[in-house]
Amino acid sequence: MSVKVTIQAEMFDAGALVNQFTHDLPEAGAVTTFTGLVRSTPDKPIEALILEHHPTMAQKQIERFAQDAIERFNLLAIQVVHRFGEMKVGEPIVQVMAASHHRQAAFDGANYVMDWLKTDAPFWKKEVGPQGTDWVDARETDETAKEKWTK
Amino acid sequence: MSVKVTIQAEMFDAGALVNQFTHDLPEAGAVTTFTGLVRSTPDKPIEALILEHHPTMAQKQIERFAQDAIERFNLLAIQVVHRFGEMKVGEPIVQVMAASHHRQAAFDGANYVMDWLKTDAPFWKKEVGPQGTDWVDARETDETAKEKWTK
Amino acid sequence: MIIRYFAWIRERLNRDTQELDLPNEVKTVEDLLHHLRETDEDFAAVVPPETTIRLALDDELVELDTAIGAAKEVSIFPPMTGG
Amino acid sequence: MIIRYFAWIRERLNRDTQELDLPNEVKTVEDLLHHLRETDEDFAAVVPPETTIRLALDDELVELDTAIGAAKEVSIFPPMTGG
Repeated sequence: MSVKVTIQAEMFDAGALVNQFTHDLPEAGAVTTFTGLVRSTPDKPIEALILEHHPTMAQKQIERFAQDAIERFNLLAIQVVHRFGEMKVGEPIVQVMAASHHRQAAFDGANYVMDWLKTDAPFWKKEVGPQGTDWVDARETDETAKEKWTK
Repeated sequence: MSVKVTIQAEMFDAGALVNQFTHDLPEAGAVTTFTGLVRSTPDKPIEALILEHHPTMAQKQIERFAQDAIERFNLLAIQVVHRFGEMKVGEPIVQVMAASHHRQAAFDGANYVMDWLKTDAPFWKKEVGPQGTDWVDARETDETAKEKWTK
Repeated sequence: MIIRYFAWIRERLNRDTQELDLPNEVKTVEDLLHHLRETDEDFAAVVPPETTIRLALDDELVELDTAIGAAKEVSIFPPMTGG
Repeated sequence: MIIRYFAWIRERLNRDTQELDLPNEVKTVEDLLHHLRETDEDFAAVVPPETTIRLALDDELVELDTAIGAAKEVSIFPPMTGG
């Protein structure tokens, strides 16, 4: 029933985190990992992303979503790493890992934390592209994504 | 839109697979990874798991679920590695990775493949415990888990 | 026709494959199960009619009433427990 | 009372924090926004009433009618776009 939340500027190794997380959980039958990455698409190419955040609030909010997920889905452990600062295309921004006895709880736990994190964790993205920098608008679908957990 | 399915006896490195999968997908904003592990619990301790499989059928069936998932959720790529033979507690059995532009598709893609794989991929688990070996019974909940995709 | 057995069915029958010439009246997968129970004491004992089994024709899962047609292999196994 | 600004609000105001003594009639977060718009031309220009913003009191997200009470910090920011 452990929760670990790290907010850092440093790059992280997505695969190494998965292996560390899994290593000490002999009762876990299922681990779900979500990795969010800086992406560039042909219709909207970007070079980098700059993430601003509210440090104390971000830590508290993410710990709360993670703890909620542990209780709601009866998880064995959850770990979240979220970066701030500047990151290049292809680099990871965020990783959420959830471990449980059975698979659906692990999927739901990671999905739940990501849905809340998207709208309620104090991070703001600014894209650095060929035309300069631009703050990313909040997506309506992120706000409605949370509704599936209130059914 | 790539699908890769590997069925192997060899141990795999869950984290290394995540990193390889992610490496060549610059348009992927989201990668969801599910890792299924051999677990031992205090109420039912086991030492190892032996997986029997139907090689040609397993390959075909998993490729089909993966292709279905790509089309259904508009994924960029999906990769599945499933082991057979004997494996120890804590070792990975199966890993499904789904990449997409947005997060929900990646979650749904991996979840969909796992739900079908559990009931329709020809693998059979045998537990090796202190009292000898025992074939694992199919779980009713695995059969009903698929129903969420027909809504 | 090649018949393949898996998991505890294979273990209890003590064989994994078998070759069989099917009589003409065996049209469906269900006919094949009847035929096996009638002609094979071991099969009748290990896989009585109430057993929950699943079947595949040439790597495709099929229902009991599926016609065997030109299929070269039938696989007989318990519900899957992979993943 | 410390006020913290984030993202494009911080950038356009060209400040990230500010200290302010609140008059007694400022009870809620909404009162504070009115007060800022009345006393601070820059704030009124950058964050007009129709702007979609979110607010936190001492690291907790709050609604417009939440009382400021004994909170030491108010954070003012656009909708979050993390993850």
